[in-house]
Amino acid sequence: MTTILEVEQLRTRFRTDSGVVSVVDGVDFSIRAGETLGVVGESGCGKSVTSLSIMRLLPPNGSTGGTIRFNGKNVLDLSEKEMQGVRGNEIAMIFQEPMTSLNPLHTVGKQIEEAVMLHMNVSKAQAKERAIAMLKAVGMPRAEEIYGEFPHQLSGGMRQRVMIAMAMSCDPKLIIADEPTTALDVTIQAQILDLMRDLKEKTGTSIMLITHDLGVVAEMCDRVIVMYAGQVVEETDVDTLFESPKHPYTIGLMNSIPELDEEREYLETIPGAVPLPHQMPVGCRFAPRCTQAMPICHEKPPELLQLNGQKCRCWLYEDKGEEA
Amino acid sequence: MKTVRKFLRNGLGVIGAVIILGLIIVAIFAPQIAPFDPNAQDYNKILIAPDGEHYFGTDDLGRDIFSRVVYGARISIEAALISVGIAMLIGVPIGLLSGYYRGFWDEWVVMRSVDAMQAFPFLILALAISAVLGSGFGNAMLAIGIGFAPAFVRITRGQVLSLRNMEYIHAARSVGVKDARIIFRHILPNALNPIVIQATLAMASGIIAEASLSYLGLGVQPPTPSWGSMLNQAQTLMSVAPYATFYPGIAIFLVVLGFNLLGDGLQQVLDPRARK
Amino acid sequence: MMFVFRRLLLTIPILLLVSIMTFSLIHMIPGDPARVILGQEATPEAYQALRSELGLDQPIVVQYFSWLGKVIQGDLGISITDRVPVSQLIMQRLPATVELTIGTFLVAILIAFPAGILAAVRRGTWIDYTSTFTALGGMSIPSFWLAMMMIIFFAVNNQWLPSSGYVPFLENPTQNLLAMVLPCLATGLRESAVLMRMLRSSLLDVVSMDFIRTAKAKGLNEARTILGHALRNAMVPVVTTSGLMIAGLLGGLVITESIFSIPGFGRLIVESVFKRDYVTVQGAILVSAVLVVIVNLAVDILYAVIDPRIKAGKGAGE
Amino acid sequence: GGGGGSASTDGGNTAAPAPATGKKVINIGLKADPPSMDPNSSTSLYDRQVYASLYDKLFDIDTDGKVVPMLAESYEVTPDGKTYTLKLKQGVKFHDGTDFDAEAVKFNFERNMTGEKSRRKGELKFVDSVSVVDAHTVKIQMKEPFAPFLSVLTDRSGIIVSPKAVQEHGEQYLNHPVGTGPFTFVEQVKGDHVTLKKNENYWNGTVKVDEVNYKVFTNGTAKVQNLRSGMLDIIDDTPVKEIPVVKGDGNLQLIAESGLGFQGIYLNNSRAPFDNKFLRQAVDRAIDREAIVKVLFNGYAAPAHTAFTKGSLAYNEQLNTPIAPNADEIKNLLAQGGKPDGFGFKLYITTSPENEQLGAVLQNMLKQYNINVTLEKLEYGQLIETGDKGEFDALQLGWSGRLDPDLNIHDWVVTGANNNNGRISIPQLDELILKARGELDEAKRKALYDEAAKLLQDEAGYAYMYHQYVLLGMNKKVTGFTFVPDGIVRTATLDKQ
Amino acid sequence: MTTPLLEVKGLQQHFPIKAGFLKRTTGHVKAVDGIDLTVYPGETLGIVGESGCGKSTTGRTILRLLEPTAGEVWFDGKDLAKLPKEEMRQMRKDLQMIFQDPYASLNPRMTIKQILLESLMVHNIGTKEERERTIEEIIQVVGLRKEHLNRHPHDFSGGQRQRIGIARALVVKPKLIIADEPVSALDVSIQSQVLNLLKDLKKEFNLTLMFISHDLSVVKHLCDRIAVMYLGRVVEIADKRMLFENPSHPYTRALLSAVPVAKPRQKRDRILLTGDLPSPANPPSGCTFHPRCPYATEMCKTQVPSLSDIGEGQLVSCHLVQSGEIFR
Ligand SMILES: Nc1ncnc2c1ncn2[C@@H]1O[C@H](COP(=O)(O)OP(=O)(O)OP(=O)(O)O)[C@@H](O)[C@H]1O
Ligand SMILES: Nc1ncnc2c1ncn2[C@@H]1O[C@H](COP(=O)(O)OP(=O)(O)OP(=O)(O)O)[C@@H](O)[C@H]1O
Ligand SMILES: [Mg+2]
Ligand SMILES: [Mg+2]
Repeated sequence: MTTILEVEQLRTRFRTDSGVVSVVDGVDFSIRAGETLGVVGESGCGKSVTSLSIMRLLPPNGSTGGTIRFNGKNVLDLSEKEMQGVRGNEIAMIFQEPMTSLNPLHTVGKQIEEAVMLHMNVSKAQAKERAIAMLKAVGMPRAEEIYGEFPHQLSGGMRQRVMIAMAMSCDPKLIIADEPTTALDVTIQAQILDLMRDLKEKTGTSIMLITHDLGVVAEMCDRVIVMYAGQVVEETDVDTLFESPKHPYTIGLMNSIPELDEEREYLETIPGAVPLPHQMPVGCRFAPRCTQAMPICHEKPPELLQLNGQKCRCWLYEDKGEEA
Repeated sequence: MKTVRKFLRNGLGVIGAVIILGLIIVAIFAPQIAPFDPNAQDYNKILIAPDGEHYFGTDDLGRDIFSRVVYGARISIEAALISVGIAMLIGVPIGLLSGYYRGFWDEWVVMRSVDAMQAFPFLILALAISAVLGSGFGNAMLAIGIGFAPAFVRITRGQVLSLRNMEYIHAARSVGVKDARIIFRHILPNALNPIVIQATLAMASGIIAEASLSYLGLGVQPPTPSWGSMLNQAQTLMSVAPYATFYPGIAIFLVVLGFNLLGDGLQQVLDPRARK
Repeated sequence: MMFVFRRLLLTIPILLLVSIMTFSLIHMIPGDPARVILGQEATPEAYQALRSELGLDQPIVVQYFSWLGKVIQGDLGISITDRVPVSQLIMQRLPATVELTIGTFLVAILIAFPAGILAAVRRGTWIDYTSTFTALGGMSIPSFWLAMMMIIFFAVNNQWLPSSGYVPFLENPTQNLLAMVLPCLATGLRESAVLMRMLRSSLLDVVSMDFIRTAKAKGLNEARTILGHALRNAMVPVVTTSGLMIAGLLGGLVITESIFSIPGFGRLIVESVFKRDYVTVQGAILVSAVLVVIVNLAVDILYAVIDPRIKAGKGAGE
Repeated sequence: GGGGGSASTDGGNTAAPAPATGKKVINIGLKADPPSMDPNSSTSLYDRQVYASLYDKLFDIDTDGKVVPMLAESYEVTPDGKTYTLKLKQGVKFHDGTDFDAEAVKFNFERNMTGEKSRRKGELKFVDSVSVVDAHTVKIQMKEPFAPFLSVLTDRSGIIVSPKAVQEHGEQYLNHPVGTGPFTFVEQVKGDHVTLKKNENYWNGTVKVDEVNYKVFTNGTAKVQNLRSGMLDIIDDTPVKEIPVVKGDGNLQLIAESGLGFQGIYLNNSRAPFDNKFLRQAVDRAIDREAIVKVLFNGYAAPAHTAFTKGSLAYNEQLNTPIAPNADEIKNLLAQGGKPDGFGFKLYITTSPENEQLGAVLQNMLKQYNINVTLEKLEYGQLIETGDKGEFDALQLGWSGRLDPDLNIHDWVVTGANNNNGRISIPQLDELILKARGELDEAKRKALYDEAAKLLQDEAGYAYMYHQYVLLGMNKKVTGFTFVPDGIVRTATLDKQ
Repeated sequence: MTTPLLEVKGLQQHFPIKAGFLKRTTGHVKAVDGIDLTVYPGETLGIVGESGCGKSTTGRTILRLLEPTAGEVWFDGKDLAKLPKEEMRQMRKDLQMIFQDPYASLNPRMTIKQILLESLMVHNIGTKEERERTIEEIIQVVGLRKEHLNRHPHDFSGGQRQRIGIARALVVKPKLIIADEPVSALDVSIQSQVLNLLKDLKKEFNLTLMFISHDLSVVKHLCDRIAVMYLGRVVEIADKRMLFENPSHPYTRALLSAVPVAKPRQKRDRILLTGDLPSPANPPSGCTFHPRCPYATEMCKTQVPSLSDIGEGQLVSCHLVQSGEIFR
């Protein structure tokens, strides 16, 4: 399988009132053609910032370093104009809030059409046709009517379908879905995940699926990266992740979630809270919350180690692995 | 403290604060700063253009314009504080009660009255009120204050409406806190930021309104040096002594700018909507 | 159009309140209209005669209702001092004010839109700071002082533009326009500052919204994102402000009108207040309130045009 | 001077309408709106400016301030001063084509004397009856002799309007005025302008201009600007501060003449502190009239100490010349008045900037003698009412002035008279003035007024301060102008080059 | 069985929909449309359901933070729904609430001390010293320290704030606590801390809890009995074990099957519901679930099912289950 996206040493900083903060700090990962990569981690660990860095859609106070190689070229070297040709065309995005991600003043159809016209060099009529076809493809009933409707006339689930239709409309090679179902109810989430899986199978697009729900990861993903405080702490395929997670954070995370099909008197907890971006610990960023922390953990940041197909950023595995 | 630091980083707001601070200092130390008695008339020195002795020249009664401008700072500060104070005294409680209890009074009495008052052109309303009350500084302030009150009713009420559905208000109610305490301990302090911002901006308008009323002849009583009444008098001198118009106007401009900058700065720091 | 109709119904209590407030305010002003009309030459008999002629000896409530009764039939009454129908007085004065309002508004928009958009798009740059500072400066200039300064510079010292001398447009278009330049600039500059700030902050609000990110993620360039997606969304508060501004200008150009000797509507009200011509004041303020109401109505209709959610009753502006 | 010459060459806004139509138009700037075109109900000075074009009067004032016949051809008075017989001009027609005749005069008198809305009743209260002798002769019967009578007929009470128009328009006559004057009414836009056009059949010579426009300019500077730019040809009143501008402009001329009126302060004789004659005197003596005239008017006003101005029958230069304040005298007066350490009072003034300045100057002058003046501004209407009710210490209000001395003094000082806001009540003074009113012999009359003035000065019942000037600004292109002391511009003879 | 602590009968909460500029009521959002619930002393009753089904409204209406449209709320022998305002206010000592959003439920202008003291003060509990002691104790009970008392809410993380919210509810020693999604705004690692705390407190103070959540696994972890809500009504109530082992209402089953499980490769029969939650302003006729129900019959479209016992205290509101046609 070919690698379509390769992110190396991605570093994203923001200028803020309390100085420059490094929110994504040396993130490496790659996505292969046709695969679904899950990105999990708690709120604020830099998942969305990573995805926006790839799209170069950071707010003006943000800046990005490292390389993001998409189809061989470094996205960070492209001119803004070239980048506009990539967005929506080769890489498309789906966002968390279907309520607010659509322009309330334009019809649904127009918003899909706009992307099509922009990238596909077609007439307006053809664009409309394509938009309707896409609406049908995402399972919208009454696609022709919905085409002329405004977002507020649709329910949350339908809006998210519209977002997906829009993302798929130019046959992108990669879709970045940033928590596409978090705002939806479970029964609707099930519908949307189902749809995404179907579409992916049909078109072979790669998906970068950002989520904090391990259940969603288990259902959807081929491989997973676990992020903590702006860094990748573990990377592995999905089965390994659930069978033998390595990083204490990953382990803690898994054990702290109550499960439907097993009964536990007490949940495991990870003490403390995620450090703030401008107050990162010197050593391992997880060390202050880690029950297995050793002196070195507080002194020196660990590297991302390669442990036969699995990667882990932890001093515990220092002897067992090699540097990634 | 964080707010203060944040504010200090807001350049324009700080400039505004400095201007107003300067104005306050000038107002307090007017007797020390002003080289002449602001009301002393020297008929041998009528309409002298600005020079080393009379920095801003003299007016048609031979009074030193610089000294008058300096003393005028006092009136301006008072105008700003008193008119807005009155407006808040009227508007904030009404807004609080009306927004908290809603219902018929809120909808059909308070809000319709506010609508009606805001259907009047502001200056006309202030003019009519001050015509009723008679001219004079206090009455002008009352007139402007009444004129501004609806804006405070609106903004306070708007705040209350959004706050009364906040979870911590429900929390207070569920704990069994009485209405009065909820209104004054829980809602008011949290509604204060936009009110303070509005107050700052209203002070800017208050100064302009005082000047406008004075310009129309209904301001302070002579010979009190208010910038507005100085302009009123100087307008007869427009072609012979433009400087007499210039300096009081610049003074008004600066102070209003100060309040506007400060208000804007506060908004950036205090208003969660603008904070993003 | 049920919507418009209901909206109109709602204005009835407001208009009633406005009329009551006007009536009581003017009647509370010390100084008897009869006295004012008669001036220094009054004899006591003439004074009494005039009072009863004006109906001033009747109970105040009676006076109000007899006035109101006429107003409902479309008769604003006869001016106490001028002895002409108030409606005629108003019609004579409105054109100048309407023209001034339009001119002011044009000046305001022409400055505010480019400046506001630029400041929002280039947020945090020197362009933004400069325009914000300039706008705050513009808002801080007392417009009557600006008017005086403009007269001194353009008319007294240089005689480039007339400082006054309004003639109706139809009578002499060139002269009319020339005479309008300074007044429109003097008020327009300030209004443009208000509008620009509104537009800027509203655009900034919109630009930080998710759907703008969506638009960019589609590959739209900045210009198309701003003009195609952000601007229209940012219009709601701008339209509100514009509406309030136009409404305010229609009755509130008193000082500009008197400095530039323009026979406008605002001046009519002020003159009538001073003359205690309460019939005219009431009529004029009622008309100005009606104008406010009409402008608000227009604004509401505009909202519905801008924002499809409004028609569905899911108010976006609330 | 002369630098402003560019103004008149600036074709862009110089009387633009004139070349376009080839009409000769004279534009006259007025300080305030003329409220009524009906002399019967008029109370405004600005009305009178327009009436000069629209109407003729039975009598007029000549340049020397003498009463001369106008619509009257000649008149006779019986020696007891109680019957006037007026012969009227023949062949005069109203603008509506009806004839001016004795019936019209009788109609007008009766309308003025008895009309429900008449504001002329006061002036004509001594007229008993008016009868038509023949088509061009009327006889006026007086109740008692009234010396100012003819002088009254030089003003609004002497204006003869078309009876037909009055009957036709009734209440609305004021918006459809019809007179015999050199111009006929076209339109009035309240608050902005009155337009009149040439009366082609004017009885008193050919009218040379086609149109007269009276335009309202409340802002003095703007008015002068428009005079300079040629938009206006004449302005009724040049703000003192703008005089240098007018004088400095080679195209303009300033006509500065003493008017008929006076300005001063009502001291409330009926209540403390000014029920005390010495305190009144102290204030009166402490006012430095010369300084006021110099500072506030740059010399374009005359110091006043009586109600009479130059040109008036009762003018007495010596009496009218104020005495310069003398500190010792004032101190003395204060001591006599029981306030050796000074006192304070409240002075009501109007809201105009000029009046405020006057107030500030007075305040400053009196302060030197420990007399503390608190100023309070009242809007004009309120000021009049406050004066009427007598609820004040002191109040600044003057009079625009009339030619006959009686009209300048009677109402102000006679016990209980209309404008006697100061509540002056000096029996001896009342007697003198009433006597003067019935006295037809000018010399005797003058002597009575001299005595009255002296008495009034001694009592300091009203503190006269200055006589205002008529300050007409005029473009030099305007010709045919003659100044008449009432300050009203007669347009009949005007022309424009 | 013991006597219930709280008994809710036929509770309704209809919000008027005001439309048009005259603000006329054009309809009602039937947020809660006839609910019966019982809570026994010492138990934890869970309420689950999808967003907008009326969970929070139920909680708030029971506490009279919203005036109920109809129904009875029996607590301690009194019908809360009919209690005069002042009596209700005093009653609040026994009924407390924990809110969803830890960021919005604490007054940002008050210190933690002030927040906690206020509860005691309004009910005149204890002397000044006693109150201080009480809050010092309670703050430690929820895992914070005394020093924290003088800080403002913004100095705390979400999890800590939720602890404060819990402390506020506990400090007056209430008989019943209604917790409205107390953990759904928290990160998973924090969520588990709070859940564990609640579990501890339950034991320590023998709390009676009504726990509202949309997260089935959380409810399952904490609760003894569970009520499933759909569109303003309770469709199923059962003992936890019963509910998960034998879910009976078609909606309950769909809901359970839709929850993604952290077990890759595990293939499950998922019941995919079609369509979205209908609007409570215009609920479907009959059984409100019928348009989305794969088993719906004609009867379901017309007849409103009632909640009835299908054995072992499992109450289900479904015609088909009751008649034994499905899942029996
Ligand atoms: N424009 C910005 N300026 C400053 N800091 C920012 C900005 N945008 C994001 N951050 C910070 O970057 C960090 C990572 O944010 P990000 O949105 O990527 O988190 P996330 O993992 O997507 O979390 P969530 O699950 O809540 O979406 C956060 O601490 C956030 O506060
Ligand atoms: N004050 C109110 N006025 C009108 N409608 C309301 C009000 N509060 C809630 N609703 C409506 O009532 C219904 C139920 O709302 P409620 O908040 O109880 O749902 P919920 O089950 O708690 O949902 P969530 O999981 O999103 O918190 C929703 O449709 C909501 O829009
Ligand atoms: Mg995110
Ligand atoms: Mg809820």
